[in-house]
Amino acid sequence: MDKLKLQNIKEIFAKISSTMDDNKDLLVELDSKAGDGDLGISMSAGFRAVINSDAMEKNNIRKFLMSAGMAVNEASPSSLGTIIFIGMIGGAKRLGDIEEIDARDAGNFFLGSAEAVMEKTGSKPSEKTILDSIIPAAQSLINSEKDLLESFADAYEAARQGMLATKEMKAVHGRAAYYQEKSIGFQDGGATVGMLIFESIYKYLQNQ
Amino acid sequence: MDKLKLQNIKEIFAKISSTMDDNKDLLVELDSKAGDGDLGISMSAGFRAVINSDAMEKNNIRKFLMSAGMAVNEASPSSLGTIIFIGMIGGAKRLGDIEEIDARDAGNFFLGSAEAVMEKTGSKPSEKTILDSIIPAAQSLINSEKDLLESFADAYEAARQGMLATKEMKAVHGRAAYYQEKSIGFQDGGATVGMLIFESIYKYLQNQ
Amino acid sequence: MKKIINAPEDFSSETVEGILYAHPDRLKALDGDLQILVRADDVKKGKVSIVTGGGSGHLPVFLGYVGKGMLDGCAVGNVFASPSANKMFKMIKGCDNGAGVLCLYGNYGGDNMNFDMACELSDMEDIKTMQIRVSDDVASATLQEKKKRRAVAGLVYAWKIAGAAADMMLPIEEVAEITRHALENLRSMGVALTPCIVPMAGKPTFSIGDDEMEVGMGIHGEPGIEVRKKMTANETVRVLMDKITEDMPLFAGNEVAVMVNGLGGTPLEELYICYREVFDYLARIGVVIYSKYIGEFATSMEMAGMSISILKMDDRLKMFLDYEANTPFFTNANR
Amino acid sequence: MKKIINAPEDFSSETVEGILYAHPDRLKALDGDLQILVRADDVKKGKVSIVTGGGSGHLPVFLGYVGKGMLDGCAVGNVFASPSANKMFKMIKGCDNGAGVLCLYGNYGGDNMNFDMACELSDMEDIKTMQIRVSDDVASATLQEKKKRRAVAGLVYAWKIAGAAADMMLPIEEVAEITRHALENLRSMGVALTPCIVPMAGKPTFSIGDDEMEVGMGIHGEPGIEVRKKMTANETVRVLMDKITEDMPLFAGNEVAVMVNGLGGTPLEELYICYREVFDYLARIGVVIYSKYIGEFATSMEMAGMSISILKMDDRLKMFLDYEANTPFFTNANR
Ligand SMILES: Nc1ncnc2c1ncn2[C@@H]1O[C@H](COP(=O)(O)OP(=O)(O)O)[C@@H](O)[C@H]1O
Ligand SMILES: Nc1ncnc2c1ncn2[C@@H]1O[C@H](COP(=O)(O)OP(=O)(O)O)[C@@H](O)[C@H]1O
Ligand SMILES: [Mg+2]
Ligand SMILES: [Mg+2]
Ligand SMILES: [Mg+2]
Ligand SMILES: [Mg+2]
Repeated sequence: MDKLKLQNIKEIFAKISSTMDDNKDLLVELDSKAGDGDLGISMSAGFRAVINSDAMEKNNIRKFLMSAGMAVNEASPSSLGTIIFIGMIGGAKRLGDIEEIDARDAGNFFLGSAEAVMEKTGSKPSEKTILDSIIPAAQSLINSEKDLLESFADAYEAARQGMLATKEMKAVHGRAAYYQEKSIGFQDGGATVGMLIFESIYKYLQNQ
Repeated sequence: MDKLKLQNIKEIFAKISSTMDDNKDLLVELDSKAGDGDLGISMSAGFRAVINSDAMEKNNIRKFLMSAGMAVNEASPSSLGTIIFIGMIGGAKRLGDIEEIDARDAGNFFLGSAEAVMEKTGSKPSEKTILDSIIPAAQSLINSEKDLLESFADAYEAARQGMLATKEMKAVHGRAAYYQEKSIGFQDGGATVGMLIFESIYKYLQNQ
Repeated sequence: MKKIINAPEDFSSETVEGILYAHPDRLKALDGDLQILVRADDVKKGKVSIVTGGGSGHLPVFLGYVGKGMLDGCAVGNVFASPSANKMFKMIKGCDNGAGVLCLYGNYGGDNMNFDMACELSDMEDIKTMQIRVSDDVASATLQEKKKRRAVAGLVYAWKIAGAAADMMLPIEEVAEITRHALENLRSMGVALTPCIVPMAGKPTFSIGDDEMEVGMGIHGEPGIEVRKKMTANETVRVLMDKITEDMPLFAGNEVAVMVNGLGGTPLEELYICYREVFDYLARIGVVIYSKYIGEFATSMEMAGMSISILKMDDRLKMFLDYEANTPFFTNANR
Repeated sequence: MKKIINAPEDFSSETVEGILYAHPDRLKALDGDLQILVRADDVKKGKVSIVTGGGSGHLPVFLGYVGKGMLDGCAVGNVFASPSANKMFKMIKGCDNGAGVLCLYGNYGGDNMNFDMACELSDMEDIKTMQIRVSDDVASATLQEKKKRRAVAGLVYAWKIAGAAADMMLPIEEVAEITRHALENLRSMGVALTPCIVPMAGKPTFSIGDDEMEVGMGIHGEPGIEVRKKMTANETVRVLMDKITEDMPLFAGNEVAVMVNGLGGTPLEELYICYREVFDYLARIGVVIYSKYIGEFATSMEMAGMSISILKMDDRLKMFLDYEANTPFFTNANR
């Protein structure tokens, strides 16, 4: 497979949903270090809502991504749900009306997402957020010359490295910001969610 | 000494006040078994108020007892303070304008007190209250043929016996009534206060 | 002891001082005595006076209901302790308008005795008094022994009705009659989840397991009917409503006023969750809610728990219930 | 978890149902959606709409202020969680009277982002919106970074002023201008003695020693400035007032509105004990109290603690503050 069709994207969301379920406790734990500990519950609920929403009936990638974003926003009762929603709307706009997605398109989607989040919330890379895993992965996709599976293998690794790098960062946004210097040393929960999204896509592709 | 003058009575109240201070913890403990545990604090405050009140300036036994009763009522934030107040008003009325008190007069004072309490609150002997130590002591005084000191020695003993007898009784009044059968087995705090009043008078007389 | 207070012994007097600082146009201390609160606004000439008294620690009960269409005066005791007969007497005397004074208070030992004495003292000065004791708590004695029952949040309805009747310039006998009529149609019961701490004592009024609730608890921590494993809000409401309606049967078509009262430490959200089930419970038996109060009306400081009061309505009671009441702590202007 | 609730996941929706059962003449769910509450009574034609949104668990904040002279609508999230942008958008659309909609809400990450998105959606449908974020908590950031400050009970003053201005039929620009003017003159700060428990999480939001208080705590349990050994009420008030007046200096002759707000688990007595010291504190520096609110206005469920808000008054603000407000949870009819 070298391009993702609407059906693949829907299946990827199902995979992301089960990954979030599997990692609920880990996310709760990470978010408890310098947050309110709801991240696992929120992500699990948010992505499960997508696969139960009317997004699944859309017959166009852009529309699917937009209503999937709305579903996450509706169902996930915490900030990252809103941030993912903002990102999905921004990414979908960047994609426009497209029938299939290759690695570079996917990279553009994620970069568009990150840019929308940065524009709307004022966050930047290196501020210990989901951006720190998403942006390196998006860039890796955009620059990739490899096939789809290998491109996503690289992106997954880039996301993982970005996530690990958040350990050294000081939180500036959200509740974690209250902890200031004390937030240093802990891996960011949101960046972990970013990594898990790429892990899900890579594992989905492996099984095709 | 075979009669108590106003000055003696004032000194007796000082003695009662110090007895209540000394027995504060005991009274708190007894009242905690089937009540709210404030009896020690309440009695200590109530009788201390008497010796700091303008009752001490009265030059007539009846007036002294009446305003001492008011002082107890004002300063002791619990039921027994009010009951003692009712008793003291009733007892003082019974005494009328009298210059000196002998054992029989004292007995009449206490019986008048008890009757006022029974009339106003509907309580009767054997209902596990202060009446159970006061009434036997009052009767002992009224029937006594001995001198003042010995009469009060007997009254003190009668009060003590009456107090001990409350162990077997079931509470009908105040908070203890909520405990019903469970109140059996514990000595009543109010009856203990009655005994302590007679103990104070007896000890005062011994030192004269 | 997690309280925001100064010296425990100043708790009551500083509370009253704070209230007087805040509402000098509405309340005043008679002759500067912080234990005797009376209205500072204009009271109708020749009106029957409605007064009460009781311990501190129950705000808005007692003194929070002093104001237009409610109470004329209140004697304030220490935490959970009756004020003295002498304070009550001075308060009665200060409130008398010549039309008689109705002492309307909760049925508690100390308050009963002190009001008895205060009324005797008043009598000696030719002040006409009447006494009515509120006994709305169905959990505190059987129906046969109704007179032994203690008071809980139903007090507020008693003052509302009596206060309105007095403000309508009815004579004292009629004020007393309508008040007694209301009390016959009034029942309450509550549950407590946590104790509270009397500042001077410094320790909890009772102890209760983490997964238990005390059903039928009094507002000073008096034991209730039974300690039960924690129930859901709906179960709790049903237990209370069953007991209330067993005591005072309600039939389809009856109209009631409902109060869901928080004891101090229970969030307003939970009171509305309870009201939701009260509403459904009454709907199931065809009873119509004429009026409702949901909030904190009679508390035990920081105690967690709630009580339900039901006043069975008729056309006469409606008139008095709807009448304007306005105190710094209570108004029906937004009901 | 000592709560009177049913299933934890139903906490917010059952609260709203209870509120709708109780006040059907005042509030309604837009299209039956329990997350979108709007006024059910008559709203003046052509009036600017004032709306808000935020998580549950803060009653009377947020939805308790929907009513005459205050808010027109409120989007309701789960406990301590923002409602979605889509709910906000529907709420804005449902409240619009053609004169524009002012979104006036607390400065919290989730709410900010969702209101931004909701206003974009509104813009696409040609609904004019403006946004003002309330940042009254002096403990949450320095004066230089005032925009980063979160909101606490000062929200109520913001709605009071904006709601009055809108009800006086001022155009949206003027409503926004007077609201911003009020916010410039508004400061708050609080302390917490105990955490609260989010029903779904089932465990306390933070932990704190038995003899400690968290100074500067936010209403979701956000850390404050420091954890201190417990202070007396007077010391606590002085710490808060010092910090507030350092941020917004007050001078002899200034007039202020004061709110002493309970966080949910603190008895009203304690709030009056605190008010007593606020009064003395202001008297010492010659500042006059023009108006006061003492009670529970913005809570964190059963959290024990309190906050003080100070609004520096001028003649313009007085007019808006005194204007009639009447919601099922709030009225100034008895102040
Ligand atoms: N402005 C922002 N931009 C990007 N990511 C953010 C921003 N604010 C917070 N986050 C991410 O959100 C995560 C916390 O999400 P969540 O637990 O849903 O928030 P909360 O419970 O505080 O509402 C953080 O770990 C961080 O990665
Ligand atoms: N009606 C009554 N008549 C006589 N004594 C009473 C009566 N009611 C209570 N008592 C006495 O009062 C005592 C309790 O007093 P106290 O602790 O002051 O009461 P409370 O704290 O319940 O107000 C009881 O031990 C009992 O002896
Ligand atoms: Mg979180
Ligand atoms: Mg959260
Ligand atoms: Mg006692
Ligand atoms: Mg007591």
